Amino acid sequence: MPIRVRYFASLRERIGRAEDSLDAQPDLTVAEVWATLQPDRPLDSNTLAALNQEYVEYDRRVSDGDEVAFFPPVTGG
Amino acid sequence: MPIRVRYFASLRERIGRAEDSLDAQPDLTVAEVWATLQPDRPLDSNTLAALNQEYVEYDRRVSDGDEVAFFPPVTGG
Amino acid sequence: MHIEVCEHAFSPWERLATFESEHGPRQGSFGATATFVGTMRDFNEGDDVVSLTLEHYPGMTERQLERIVSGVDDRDGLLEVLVLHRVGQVVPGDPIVLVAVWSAHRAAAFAACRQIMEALKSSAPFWKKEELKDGQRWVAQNTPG
Amino acid sequence: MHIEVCEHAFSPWERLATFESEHGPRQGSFGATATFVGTMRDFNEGDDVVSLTLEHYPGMTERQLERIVSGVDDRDGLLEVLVLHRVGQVVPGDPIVLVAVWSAHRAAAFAACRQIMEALKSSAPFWKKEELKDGQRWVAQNTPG
Repeated sequence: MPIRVRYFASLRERIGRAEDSLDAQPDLTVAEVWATLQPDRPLDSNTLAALNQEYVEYDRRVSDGDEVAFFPPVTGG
Repeated sequence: MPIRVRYFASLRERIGRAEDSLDAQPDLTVAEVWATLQPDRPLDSNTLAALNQEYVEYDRRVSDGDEVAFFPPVTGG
Repeated sequence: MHIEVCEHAFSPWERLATFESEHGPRQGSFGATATFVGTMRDFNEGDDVVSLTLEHYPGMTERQLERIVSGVDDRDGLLEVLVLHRVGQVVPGDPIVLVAVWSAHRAAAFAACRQIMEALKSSAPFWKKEELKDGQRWVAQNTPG
Repeated sequence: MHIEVCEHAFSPWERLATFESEHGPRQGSFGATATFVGTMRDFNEGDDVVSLTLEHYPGMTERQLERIVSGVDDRDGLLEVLVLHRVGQVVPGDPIVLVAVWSAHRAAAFAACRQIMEALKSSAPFWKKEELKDGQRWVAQNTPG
């Protein structure tokens, strides 16, 4: 099963779509998922990353079937 | 007009009445109001005093027509 | 500012809904409402409590509550304050006190609600007498918040 | 613990009345209820705001809110927690968030309500887009409480 990659809010609008799909590779990290899918956009250090709906650092490893999400600082409440 | 002296809560029950009346004398203090009316009960330092419905120290002077109140620590809320 | 000593049971959520719609700040002006409701428990200091009688000092109570609300540190940050306090006989589950604060921002609302409650507990002239299964006792002192 | 993402406008005081009577802790067990309601203002950063669209991350939102409530420092002191958060299009005066905490004593209720709100603001995956008179903008970052 491929990795499901999701974008939210201003990031979703800038990228122009809500999600991507990516085949897993050995030892792939969250940062590498971004770099593979967004080669022309450096990963802004403000961008938050979640793996399977939990916050993670960019160096976390990603596996087949995982859900990775990237989004800007949250502004609820 | 005499001084109206009021007692509340456990103090009211211990004294056995809700109020007393006292004629003013020159330079009378709150502590002296108590001592005059309750000669057999030393003024417990926990007892709060109010003059005309504002908290005061025991050494505050009391005048004709004033309302003095004595009560235990408050327990509302 | 609206301050009220209630002789009868009140429902805090109904009172809040009514007060906000009738006397609340203009819609869109406030972003934060912090409330506190104090309710009678059926236990205190290890004992079962059957009921409570709340005595107060009419006149001084209202003056002290007004003084407490007026003395809030960040008074400028507040748009409206509601304080209700019950007197008379109260049974477990009955609301005793309601403090509600409306403000543009949350920090002022939280801080003022807390500050008003602490000041009310330490200086508003109310006294509780507890009825236990085997007698009555005056509550000696409020615990610090 | 009850957590809900609301697609439609809600009335916080009505929801509190209903929740407390249907799912609240046993009457007499709680002595303190602290609540916070966040409401849409018609101004932000010096500009008039016409409406707001709240986006969220379905699934992660609920997980994060549960994690926030479970992580409250004095979890033992809490009897019940209710968290409602609005998504979709919101107009000035509409409630956005409700946090309510029931506890035996007031210190735990105040502290938990505040802690949940701050954690929600900093980590629950919601995003606000403001519609101004002359365009739209994403809110960049929440201010600290």
